[in-house]
Amino acid sequence: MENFEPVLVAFVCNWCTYTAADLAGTSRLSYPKNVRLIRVMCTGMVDPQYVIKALLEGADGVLVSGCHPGDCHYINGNYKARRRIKLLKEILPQFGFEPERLRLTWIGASDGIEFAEIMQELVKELKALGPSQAKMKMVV
Amino acid sequence: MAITATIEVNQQDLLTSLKAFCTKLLEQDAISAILVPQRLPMKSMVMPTLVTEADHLDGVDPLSPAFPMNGAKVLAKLTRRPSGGKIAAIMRPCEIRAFIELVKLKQARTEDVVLIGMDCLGAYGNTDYFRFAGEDAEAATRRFYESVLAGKGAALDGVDLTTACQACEAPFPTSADIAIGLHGVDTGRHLLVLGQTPAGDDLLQQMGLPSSEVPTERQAIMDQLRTSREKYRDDMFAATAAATDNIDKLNTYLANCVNCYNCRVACPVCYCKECVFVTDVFNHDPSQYLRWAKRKGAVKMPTDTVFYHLTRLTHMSTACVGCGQCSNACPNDIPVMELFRMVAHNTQRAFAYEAGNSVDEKPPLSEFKEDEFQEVVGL
Amino acid sequence: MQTKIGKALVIGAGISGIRAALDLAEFGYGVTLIERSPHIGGILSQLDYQFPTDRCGMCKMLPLVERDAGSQFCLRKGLFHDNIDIKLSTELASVEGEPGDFKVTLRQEPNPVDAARCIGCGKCVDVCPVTVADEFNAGLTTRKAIYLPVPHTIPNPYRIDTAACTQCGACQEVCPTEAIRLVDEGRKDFNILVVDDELIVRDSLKEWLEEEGGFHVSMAESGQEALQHLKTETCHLMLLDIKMPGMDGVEVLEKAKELFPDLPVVMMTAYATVETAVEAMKIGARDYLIKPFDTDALIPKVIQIYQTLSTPPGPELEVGAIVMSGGTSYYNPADGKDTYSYGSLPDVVTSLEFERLFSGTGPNGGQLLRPSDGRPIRRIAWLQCVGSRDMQSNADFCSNICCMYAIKEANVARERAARAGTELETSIYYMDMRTFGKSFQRYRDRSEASGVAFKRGRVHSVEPDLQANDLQLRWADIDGNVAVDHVDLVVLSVGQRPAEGTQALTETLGIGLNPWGFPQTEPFSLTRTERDGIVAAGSFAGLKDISESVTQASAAALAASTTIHNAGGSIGLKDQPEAIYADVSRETPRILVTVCTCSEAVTQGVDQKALTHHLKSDPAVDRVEFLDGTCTAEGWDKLVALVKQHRPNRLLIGACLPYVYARKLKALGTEVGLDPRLMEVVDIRTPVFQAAREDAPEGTEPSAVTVQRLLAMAVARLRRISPAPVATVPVFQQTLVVGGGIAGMTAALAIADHGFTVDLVEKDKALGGNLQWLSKTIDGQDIRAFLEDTRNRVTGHPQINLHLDTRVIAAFGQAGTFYSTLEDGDGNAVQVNHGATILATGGHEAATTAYGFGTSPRIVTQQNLEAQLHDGTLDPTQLHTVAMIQCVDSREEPRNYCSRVCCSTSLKHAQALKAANPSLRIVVFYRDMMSYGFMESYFTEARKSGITFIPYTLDRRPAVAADGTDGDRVTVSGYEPIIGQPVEMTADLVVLATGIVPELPGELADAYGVARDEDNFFQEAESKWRPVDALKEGVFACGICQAPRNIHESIATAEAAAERALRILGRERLPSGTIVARIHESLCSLCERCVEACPYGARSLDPENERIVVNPAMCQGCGACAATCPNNAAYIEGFDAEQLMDVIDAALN
Amino acid sequence: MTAVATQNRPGTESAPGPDALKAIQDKIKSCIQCGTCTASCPNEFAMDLTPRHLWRMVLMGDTEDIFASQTFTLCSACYTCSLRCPRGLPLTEAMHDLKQLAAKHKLPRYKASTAFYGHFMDTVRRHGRIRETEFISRYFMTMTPSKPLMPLKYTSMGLKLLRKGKLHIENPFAAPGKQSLEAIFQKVESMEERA
Repeated sequence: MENFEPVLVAFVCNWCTYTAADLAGTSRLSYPKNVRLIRVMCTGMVDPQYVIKALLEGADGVLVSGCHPGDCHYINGNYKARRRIKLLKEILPQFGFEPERLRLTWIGASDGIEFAEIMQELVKELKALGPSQAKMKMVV
Repeated sequence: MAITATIEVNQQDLLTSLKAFCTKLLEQDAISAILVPQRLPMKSMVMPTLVTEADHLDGVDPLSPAFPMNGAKVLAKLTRRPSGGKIAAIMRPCEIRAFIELVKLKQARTEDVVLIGMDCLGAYGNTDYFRFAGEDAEAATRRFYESVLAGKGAALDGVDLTTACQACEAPFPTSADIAIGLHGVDTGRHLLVLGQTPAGDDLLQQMGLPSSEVPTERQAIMDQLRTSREKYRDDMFAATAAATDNIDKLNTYLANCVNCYNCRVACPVCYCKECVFVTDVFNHDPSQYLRWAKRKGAVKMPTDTVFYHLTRLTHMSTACVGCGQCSNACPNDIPVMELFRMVAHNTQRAFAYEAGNSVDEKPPLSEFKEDEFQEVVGL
Repeated sequence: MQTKIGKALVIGAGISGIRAALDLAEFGYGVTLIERSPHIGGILSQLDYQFPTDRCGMCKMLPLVERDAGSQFCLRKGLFHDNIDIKLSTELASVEGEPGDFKVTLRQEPNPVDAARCIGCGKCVDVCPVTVADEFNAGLTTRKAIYLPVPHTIPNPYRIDTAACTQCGACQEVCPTEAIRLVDEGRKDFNILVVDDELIVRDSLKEWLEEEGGFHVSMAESGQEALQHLKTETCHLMLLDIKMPGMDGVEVLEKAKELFPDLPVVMMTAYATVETAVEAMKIGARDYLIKPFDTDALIPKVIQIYQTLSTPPGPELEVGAIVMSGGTSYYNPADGKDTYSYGSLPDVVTSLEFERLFSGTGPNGGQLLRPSDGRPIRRIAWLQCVGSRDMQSNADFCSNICCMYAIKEANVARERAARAGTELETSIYYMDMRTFGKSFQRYRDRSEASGVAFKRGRVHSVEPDLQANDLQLRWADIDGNVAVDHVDLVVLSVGQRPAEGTQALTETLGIGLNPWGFPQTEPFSLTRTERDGIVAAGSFAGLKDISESVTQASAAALAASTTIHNAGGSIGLKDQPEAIYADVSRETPRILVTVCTCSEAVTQGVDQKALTHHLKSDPAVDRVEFLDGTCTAEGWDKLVALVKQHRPNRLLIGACLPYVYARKLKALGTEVGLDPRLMEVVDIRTPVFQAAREDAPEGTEPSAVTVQRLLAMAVARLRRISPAPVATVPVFQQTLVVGGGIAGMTAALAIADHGFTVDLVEKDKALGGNLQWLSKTIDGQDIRAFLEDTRNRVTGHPQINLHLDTRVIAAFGQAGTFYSTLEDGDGNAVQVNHGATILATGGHEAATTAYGFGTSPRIVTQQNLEAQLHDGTLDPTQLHTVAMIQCVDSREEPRNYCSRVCCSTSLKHAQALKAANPSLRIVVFYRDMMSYGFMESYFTEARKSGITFIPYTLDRRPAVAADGTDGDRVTVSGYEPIIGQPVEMTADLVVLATGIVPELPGELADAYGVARDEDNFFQEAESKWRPVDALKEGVFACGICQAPRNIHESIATAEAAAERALRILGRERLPSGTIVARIHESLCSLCERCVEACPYGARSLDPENERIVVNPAMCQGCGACAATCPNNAAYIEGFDAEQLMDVIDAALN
Repeated sequence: MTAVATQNRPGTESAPGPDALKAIQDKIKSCIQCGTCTASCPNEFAMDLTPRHLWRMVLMGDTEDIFASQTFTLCSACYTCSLRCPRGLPLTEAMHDLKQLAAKHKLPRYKASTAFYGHFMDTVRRHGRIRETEFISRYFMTMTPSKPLMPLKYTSMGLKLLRKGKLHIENPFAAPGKQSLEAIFQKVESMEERA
């Protein structure tokens, strides 16, 4: 556990959070290596199956992050995403996935610092949770 | 004003009365056909039949404890597009609920159908039913409803209702156009008929059945039944939760699964032409399997089993009506209904949604609001 | 992809410049967009949040059709468009020629950092010794002389602030790519002549200029000597003292100018003779310096002059029209009497500084901390009208934007505080809260309900309370109670001023200014100037908020476009051959991976062999090559050669700044016949910055691992791509305009003037709408003559089919292809096919039953009064008292919006009545006087003419009672809060301002698939960024069916709507983007959930063929449909499930 | 400086009519009642009407209430309101105008104030500078018939000021600046008469 390095898969929207991540990167803010960014056009395109896939395949946590309410480039994709995350947060914990392993955040394009802070916080939390139950299991 | 009427019953011969009711339905100008379960000449099975002529109603048997399929899918096929006529469909409450879900999913239409539901007495599993019915399906039905209506329960000849039915807290056709009531009704003499929508009232008006009142004790009896079912259901949920509350246990629970996808074929609300799990998305490159095996040292084949069930739950749990056909269809006797219903119960509660309640309620994932579910956002 | 020969120049790349440039570019013209600062975005690069969403959303301005011609990422980050050439740090030097055929010369400020070489490593910043205030953070933080102007733009090379740079050379030494070339050889040959009678001045100037500036300096102690020097030696710049014995500076200047008319001269003056210096500038001096000199100011000024002079002008362009969109500047409170101690009290900030204070890229990373001591802020006060509505700062105008931005700032600050879990008190001190725009009033009400305190009173000064360590404000409320409030921070809501350089630019262009220094526009136009082909966009013409700036930028684009079109600019360019790509769909993937090695961060610890081996373990990877400097010309050539040699069917480039490759990939695709959709650039540098740092925290993942994974993920994505041919939809190149009022007529004319057919439908028998009952504008323009002229142009236009007494009875369709059925009064129906739809259905004065309306002929509406004044049935000289009541049934539920025109109409009427009868008593009952913008001066005039204005609140409204025969005696009573007493008067006339209600029938809106807002106005796609568009592309609205507006503003929206429609009409087919929704029909169950999920109305059910269809031009590729579809029958090309699953896999490997 | 108030000047003893306000109204017509004057006034606490209230009455021509108020007499001419007024109105001047009107009409309500200003200026005129002792003695002399105890009220303050050297006993006949100032006073008087 001491040296446990969790893996966080982050689905980030092209317009806001990806921009924030890029800003964090170019501003040389330090955010943990544990984050695997997957750029999508909009959080509204994140199909629940992607989240399940990531968790079953060994991600210790999944983050879906997009534009704040009212800011979505595609008008309301983030609201749709919020319902899907709500659904997943109902289903997954029933099977032992701690609710903290799935997160939804809004991170705006200029919030590079916030992006870095949230990543640090998430990784800290995941470290505290320990490895995900699915990590070493023979399930696909 | 809702119509309350009766169907005369002679000496608790419900089947004859129901046949007469069906005949009368067919006499109505507005009705072109009825969809009603009938005993089949072959075997002892009971299946939905589409009837246009009254002389083909001999096997009418909506009270049979046989429930080989959820009729909602059949009715959806009949109503998907205008058919040129109106169908009166006599179905179980869970079938009606599934049908309403399919309407919302544009797989069916309500315009050409009058939904007639009956207080559901429950059903046996397919194999149990065959054991119970033997060669005489009609007698089996009579034995079954007489016992149940007499308050002696459905456990007969060593078989009992399916778990789904025992856990069903909604055996009343609340979302039908016309409800046929058994509970709290003196079924030796008559059945209760209730118009529950304008369409239902219209039809009843035309049929001119003798009017009546809802027996005062009906509500209490229904409540009592619901309470005991809920208790059973909650115990079932507790047991299922204990059996699946981590991925190891879930793996064990689903260990028999061979990815046959029968559960989704039997499911009335799984409406996809083809499940995503049989499409190219899951037609992995051979190198993929090797990579998976490498990552964890071994990989169970066939793959994507837990993935399939979890993903399917995200697709259908908000629409699940608890009919139990999934378990009926599972070749390896995995208690999938217990699992799916448990999840469905929780997701539907989370969205304050009740599957099959009303066509006017949008499915949870087809709408959204600006200011909701703040609790899932942020750290 | 420029499709037409016409070209335009847009000056200023703020939002209005961007809007205008994009509109022109999308129509097919070539646009040069120049910007004096080193970044695009203007003021909005510093503002993160806009109401009403309290977020950004600027990206919604990007093209929706043919979106791949433009960039597809955060607009605050940058902008690319195939038809737009953006030139930063560039100004207009000169212009010649005629409308349609201008020859312009630009001047580009040199940057010693070579953008092509700079890799943004930032080493230069570490060594730069010069620290100056950072303008990006409004001076709240500091930066170095070498710096990134904006932290988040793309491309983002470092710049050197040449004015601040001491030329020490440290950056040049440390730069790993030799991108910096500081030494400016030219300076030592630049001869400066210093003319001053005082030796010490001459000597010290010589020393500074030579040592710090690197110039060559000569000296003269008198005018004669100076002139002599000029005759004998070459001199590039003369610094000339004004007060000298003998010949004074002005005389020397005159003589020198006779000899050398082009010689730049800078006057040196003591404070006492500043006026003389200003005079000297009129006779040719370039600038002046005030003694005693501040070297920090002097050297940069001279360097700037040197740079301007030494930079060869260029490039030269030929353009058909010029759009001025230079934005505005903001009032500097320190410039005036500064009673708020701005500049001396650090916790008194301007609104712009406050925006930076709570910005994520601001000084505190978004935390609300006091500038003085970093303590958390708990109480904030906004003071309105700082530098607005203030004669003392020469501002007899309202700046329009401050009320709303103050409320927004309060809201955002509250949200920030809530997130940090702290309490925040927010108070706005105001005189009138001018919530006159669409949705503003409800926004204000919501904010008030959520805890923003609105305090009606003007704070006279800010004083520090040393005891409490905070600031105190003394103010008097409307009832006369004086209070002292204590706050941690005071935000001054500063007003607008003309943009820096407005005078010089307008002089160059030959455009006049209004009394406040903003460009003067033509009557009834907010964009056209006295010179055809030179137009003003956005706030450059004064006092606009974002929504208006964007609208008027489109309107300006239209005016420019008309000029270009009239000069033949719409002639099509010779068709460029369409790129032909090989069909690789049946081939197994053969990916060429190139890895850029120019960054140490990437190469550090990377074993090229191991990386190659790992990547090639995926059978899809054919080759892995390592390239130095992929972004440089040499590097790119090598890459092209590799592609040609190995002929991969997919290309993966590992480099940095993926954004900048879009154009190169397109060109490469055309050259080698490989679809650019089969190429991908992945940023392998930004993610490893940290690993490359010497102070990288322990446990940081080694670069090699990161790079390998990033490439593998990209391979996974690329492997499965199989692009289908780009879909297009056909366009009926004509349009339908519904409504023949001024907006409809304007839009119809605008489009018809571009040669496209317009069907103009009007339900009445005559054109004109509300203009038919209006006579004159508040500024005296003759509305009737204007209407007559417009009508004549419409009826005489060969491209306009006029349908009077006609309605649209049915319609359906989408961008490019609409089908409408029109029916006239006789029941004859015709079908019109059109590519775009413009709704200009107007509105009318609201009916009322309030204030006794209908009980007395003496109680009238504004429209009644206008008519009576016009037809002479009302004789003002027979009146003694007139009462006007504003906001009748308005600005409260259910009609909780401001109708925008009523206050100025009352001012207009009051003025007219008073002019006819100076002894007339006029009392105006108002809530907040909405005399926004330059209208404020009419409010001032009305006050001066003796009209009484009495404010009322909703809980204490005036009352009107009519009695006597036929209600002939009308009594108006109210409450005057200042004197604290009821007032009562017998009024000869009571005028009710009832406001505007829209006329946009729900069936019409439904037919075209557009929504109406809660007040039944047209619901625009986005109030700020797409103000005249429906969410569904292809439908636009203008005039008062969109929102209440005056004539000028309605015309501007009509021009904007026309310009937006032209983008569609200008092409035969509309192409889709590359990331676009598609359908596996064999899997589709027709549940239509995707249709519901699509925010753009791009999906629909084709009932005949029983299938779902996607209009690819309307689809924006958001993927909401795909995520909704349970079995991936709906999917997004470029982001389909197979790809994403593989990417997830690769991410976890 | 618009005028010099002198109690010895001719005047009427009736309240000014609405027309008398015309000149003042013209000065402050464009007032928007923002209240900056009120908030910025250091003497506002002592006023019965706030400055904004007063200006509103001036604009409404409400002479009765204006000249029932002490507000303008309490203006100490600090000019803060004039400096702060967003309309740039000459409010201090307008206050002065009201004082003038009150003096000109010899309104009994303003006797103390008029006397105070009058004696102040007379002292200045006589000596070329203010002489506190003489000025205040004359003021008391004017006031004692109606308020006999008034000087007593100020005795302790007077003693304190004397002790601190703020008040001096001076030769009432020495008048070093008389000649030069007298010319100014005369000039102003003639100008005012013309006006």
